[in-house]
Amino acid sequence: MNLNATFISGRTVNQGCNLENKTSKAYFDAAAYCEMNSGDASSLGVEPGNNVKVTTDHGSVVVPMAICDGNPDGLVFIPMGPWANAVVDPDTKGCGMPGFKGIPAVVEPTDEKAPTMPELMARLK
Amino acid sequence: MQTVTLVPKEQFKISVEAETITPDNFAGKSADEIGAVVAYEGNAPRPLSELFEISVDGSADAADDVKIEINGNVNRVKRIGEAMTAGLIMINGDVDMRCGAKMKGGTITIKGNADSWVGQEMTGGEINVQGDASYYVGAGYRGEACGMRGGKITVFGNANDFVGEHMCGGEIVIKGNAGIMPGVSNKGGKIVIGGDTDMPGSEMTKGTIIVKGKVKDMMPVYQKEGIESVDGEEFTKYVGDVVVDGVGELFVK
Amino acid sequence: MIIKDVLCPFCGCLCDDLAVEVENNKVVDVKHACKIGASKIMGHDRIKAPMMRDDKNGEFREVSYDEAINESAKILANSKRPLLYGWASGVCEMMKKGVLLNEEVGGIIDNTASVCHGPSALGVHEKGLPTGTLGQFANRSDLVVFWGCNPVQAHPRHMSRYSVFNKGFFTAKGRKSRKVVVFDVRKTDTAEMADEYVQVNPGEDYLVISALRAVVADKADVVPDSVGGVPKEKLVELGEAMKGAKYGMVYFGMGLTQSRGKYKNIDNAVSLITELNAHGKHSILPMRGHYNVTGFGQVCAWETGFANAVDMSRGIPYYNPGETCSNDLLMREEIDAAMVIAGDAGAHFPAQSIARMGKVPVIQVDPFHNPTTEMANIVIPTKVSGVELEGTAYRMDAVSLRMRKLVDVDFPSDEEVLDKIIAKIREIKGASS
Amino acid sequence: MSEMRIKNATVYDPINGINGDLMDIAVKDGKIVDSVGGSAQTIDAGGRLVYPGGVDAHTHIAGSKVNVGRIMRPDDSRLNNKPRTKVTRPRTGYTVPNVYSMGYGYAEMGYTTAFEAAVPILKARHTHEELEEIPILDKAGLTLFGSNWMVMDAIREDDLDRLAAYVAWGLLASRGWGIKIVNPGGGEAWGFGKNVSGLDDPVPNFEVTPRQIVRQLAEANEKLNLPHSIHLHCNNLGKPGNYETTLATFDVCKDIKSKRDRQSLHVTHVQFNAWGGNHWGDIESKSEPIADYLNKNDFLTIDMGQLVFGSATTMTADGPVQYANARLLKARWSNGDVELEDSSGVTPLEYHPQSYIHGIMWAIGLELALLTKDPWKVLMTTDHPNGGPYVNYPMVMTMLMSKKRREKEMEKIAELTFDRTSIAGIDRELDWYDIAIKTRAAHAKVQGIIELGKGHLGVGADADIAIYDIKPDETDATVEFDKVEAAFRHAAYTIKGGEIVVKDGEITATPKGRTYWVKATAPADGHERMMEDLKMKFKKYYSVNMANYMVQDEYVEHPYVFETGYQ
Repeated sequence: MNLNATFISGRTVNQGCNLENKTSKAYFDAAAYCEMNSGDASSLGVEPGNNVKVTTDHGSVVVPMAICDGNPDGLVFIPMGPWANAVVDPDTKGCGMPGFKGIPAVVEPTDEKAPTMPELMARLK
Repeated sequence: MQTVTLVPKEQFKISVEAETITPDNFAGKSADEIGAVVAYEGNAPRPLSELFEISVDGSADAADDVKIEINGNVNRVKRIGEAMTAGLIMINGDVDMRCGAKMKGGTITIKGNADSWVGQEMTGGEINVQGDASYYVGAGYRGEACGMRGGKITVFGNANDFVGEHMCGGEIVIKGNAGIMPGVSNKGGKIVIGGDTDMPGSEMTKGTIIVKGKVKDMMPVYQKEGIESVDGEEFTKYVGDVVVDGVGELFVK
Repeated sequence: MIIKDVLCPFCGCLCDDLAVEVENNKVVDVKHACKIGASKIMGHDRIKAPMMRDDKNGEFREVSYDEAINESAKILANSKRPLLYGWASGVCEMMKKGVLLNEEVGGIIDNTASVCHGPSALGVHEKGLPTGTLGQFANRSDLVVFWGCNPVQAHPRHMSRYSVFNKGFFTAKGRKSRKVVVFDVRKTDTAEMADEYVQVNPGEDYLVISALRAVVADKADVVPDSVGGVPKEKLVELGEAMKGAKYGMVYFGMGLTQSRGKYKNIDNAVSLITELNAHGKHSILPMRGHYNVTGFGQVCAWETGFANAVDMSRGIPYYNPGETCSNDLLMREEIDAAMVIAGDAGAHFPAQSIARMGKVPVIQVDPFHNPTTEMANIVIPTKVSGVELEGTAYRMDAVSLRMRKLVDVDFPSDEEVLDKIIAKIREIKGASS
Repeated sequence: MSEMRIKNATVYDPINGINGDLMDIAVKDGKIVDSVGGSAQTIDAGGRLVYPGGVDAHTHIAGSKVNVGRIMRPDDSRLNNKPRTKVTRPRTGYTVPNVYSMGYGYAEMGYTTAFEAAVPILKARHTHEELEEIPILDKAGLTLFGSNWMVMDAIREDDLDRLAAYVAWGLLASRGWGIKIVNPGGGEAWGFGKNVSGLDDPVPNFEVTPRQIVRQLAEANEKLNLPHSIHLHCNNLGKPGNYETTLATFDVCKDIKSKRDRQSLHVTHVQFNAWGGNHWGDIESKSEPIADYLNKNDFLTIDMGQLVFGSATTMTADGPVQYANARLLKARWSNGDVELEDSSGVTPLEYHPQSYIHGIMWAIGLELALLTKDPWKVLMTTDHPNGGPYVNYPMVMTMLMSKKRREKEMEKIAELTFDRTSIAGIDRELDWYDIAIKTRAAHAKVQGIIELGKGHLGVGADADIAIYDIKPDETDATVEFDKVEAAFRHAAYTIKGGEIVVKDGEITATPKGRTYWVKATAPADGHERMMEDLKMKFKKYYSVNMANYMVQDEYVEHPYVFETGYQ
């Protein structure tokens, strides 16, 4: 089954620690995951570390799932970075700022692999 | 009557700034003279003759006798009709940002869509957008107290967010839906939205907003006044924004 | 050797109390810093030499600085609409050169604020910004609100140095001197440490702020039973608590600038603070990200009159976010060249924007390999400011401080690279005119 | 060796008593000399008006407040724009110009020196970054001390030597020129949203009064033998009835003696502090008692703070007055509290001639200048950009010179203004010599920079020279004010340090100017006690470490260090 969610992105300590280390595994671990609460995770039937596919009107991305029980039902979070960027809204709403938060999204379990940073970027060339 | 026809020679990619395309500026000029008028493609000055096929039919002594017809897409040509005082511009296609900014008189008709800031800070005249308009229809420049002060803008399709931001006078009609916060911080004028919108009238001190479709998020700062009829249709009338001691009138179905 | 009073070149806290141990020109230990700051100063693998490639999918080849600089100058000099993006991870001295370069090439200069606190500046245009320096808040604030920001993750020492746990002149009991309230769409780590957590529906902050303004103005009667997911009685309680504060402080982040309404959220929050000043003292401060993103706004404002997103194509500075910010331009596909310097567009722009950057020549000036490198044609490595280079940075509260140099390296500074590019561009343009 | 001769100059150089003499001026290596050789570059002034380069003793041209104004006001930065040229950088802004326009604008009017009038020490680095970027002008900053915790603690503990030592240290830390006091004590009170109501209202939590702050800082100023006196923005600025506070404040310093040939108190932008009445409804001019006081006493000077109708951006360390303004006018409001030191606020506003309040303010500035007999006692300023932008100085100059010009302005001003002011009945018209005093000579004297070669054209002085396209002996300024204003707006030549920087009103060169600052020695034991206090305050209350606080040499690339101190 799928989860209809609201997507947001944002900073984390680990994403910050690896801002100058973005080719590393550590950066992948810090920025390539999708957080949701336990209830949403079990309704999706996924365990931490299982991959999920997050899809919005603007794109989709596969990342591992992680639990954050601070999230209300239906709120999913990916740290700021190339993985989040695959699904954010590029429209600047007349004020220069793309939509990094509050985007309607669908999350589903997947067997697809999460792309590495260079793989993600290669799609854009 | 002088009719000036411009046909873009290509689909511009880098935006062209052409505040020089106005009836005031073209009145009495020959095709060659108009061709020598300069616009900017990015940082590069370009005579209009390099950008457009230009033909002129008839002649005029003043702007009010000039019609400019643009045949083709100018969705990368900004500031067309800026500060025009009279005459007619007919755009048979889409147009880029700030079309009709600071317009004082005359008419601009856009057959296609208008990008953001159509009619920015206009004080008079009329703009008709037959397609959709993007953000900030009839709004102001950053930090200015007033957006539109007079004249009329009609959008036959939909408009994006911030319609009539800081509006101080004039009228905006959106036949379709409008994005969030139409009439935000307005101090006068009238906005009519045929379709749906969200959060209308925040910080409205004076002015009128009529929403004929649905409002999903009402601002929590309006005093409900009861049912009132406007042009034969019944609306719930609200007054506010109370936070700014506003006496703006908001009519919602 | 231990170098004291070192400034941290990571976030807008610009902590200036670090002690860094340097042995044989290598940083071996960083004391007092947070995990992120320590990680930054300890350093990471870096780009060793300038690189170029003709095809973005091709391999890079190492080139000399002169070759990379000359090629960059050629691209920029021949561009009709170049974008110069980044700037926040550099010192003010290089930013001044950036503004000059933008004049030379008639391009657009935009810094990372356009995907961060750019909307805050738009809010300031509407209403101003009642604020102060961090020490003022540390010494006085008895009510601290974090709205749409999460300092535990993004500004790890903020709460201990400036806002929550520290003791000040009028806040001698530290944490106990203050009530801490968090407004957010999810219960963050910061919310866990707060006295009160107020959950707001995503995208409905603006409505909640308006409702609070109504409460503060004694006009709660018009407020409906629930606004933005917050019950009216809670809003009344919070509004009254704010009115009762001696020194109320609101720190806000991307939760306001990036969600629905964007700058209007800031506009509205500033009004709330302004109105609260009729009751007690209240201030508001954006939680700026990069250690010197604030500095770019300052430099760009005094140089051009505008804090960011300045289009110089007509020889006169023009500013209009929505029209002149990086993502506006990229989504319209109207730039024909880009320089990304001291910022990482590749990692922090929407994929569609980056795809459009992929279609034009991209020059990267940065010490580190990152997603922008993947999209670049020319890569010019430089010194790490604040570690290998001294210079000026502005803390999130616009207090400027001088960054220290900790170690010596052979890389050129951003400023030196910019100087050379400008000289070369003048040569090219001089020859053609 | 660069040499220049300006011949046939009609020179007004009040410091050297030259009153319209037709003479030549010789310049060598940036200084005025007796004579130069035949090969010197020669400018024929043709009998035109020649003044020393203008000096502005009180303006807000650099630092955080100005930048707050710029960032808040893109609507202002879109005004007055000029593209870059081969010589100049692009220019933007009217009330808050960018740094380039700031320097070019002054130079175009024949000004060569300006004093930034409010520098919080913690933000002084920023001020100097901007000052360095302002082309052409020599400049200096006045350092804020009036609500500073170190100052108030030393005063409460009655330790004048420690206070003097802190002032010396603060000037060094900020690379400042003198002591600025804004709404003494009010900045601290504003830390909790309060204000002080007058000279004897104690500052909350610090138990010192504004009177004590003014008095003790004035004493410390003389103890350190500083080149400038204390520079004071009085309490209750912007409030009807405030003239009483102003007069009482004058008295506080009446018996302070200076070893230098200057005032012992400078009170700034007095227009904003010479208001009678009890509220906005009955506000009236009280310029007469103020001018009367100035006419009877020689220990103090003031500046006008003249109002100019149109757009202004008010900016001051007087935080509470700015909040009051913003609320009254429903205007944008930026506040800027500075920990342990002061407050500040920035609010844009528009002065309307049809508002009698603004009309009265307009009248008061001119009345102060015209009712005070000695032209040396009242400097011409607009408190840029509080009363209006400095680019309007030429207009203010003509208002001082021509009753007809004033009458022309009065035609557009609200009637009620003239029931509450005396401006309509004032006949006095200043002459070319008076204007030279009011726009350069007196500014240099008040700031103590005559000995640095500023504000005059004596041998050894800086070759800062303004040549205006007007012949004093053929021009009746009382009638031909439009011509005079045009001439003052665009100097025929502005020469800065011997270099032509403006020709025919256009910028021709953009050399970097100097920054003056004062290095003062303090009483040694006072210094010791001060350092102990300071270290404690940095440890406990400042958000920056002491080691990172002081302005480093890198930020003052063109310094001129004036050494003085306790003897």
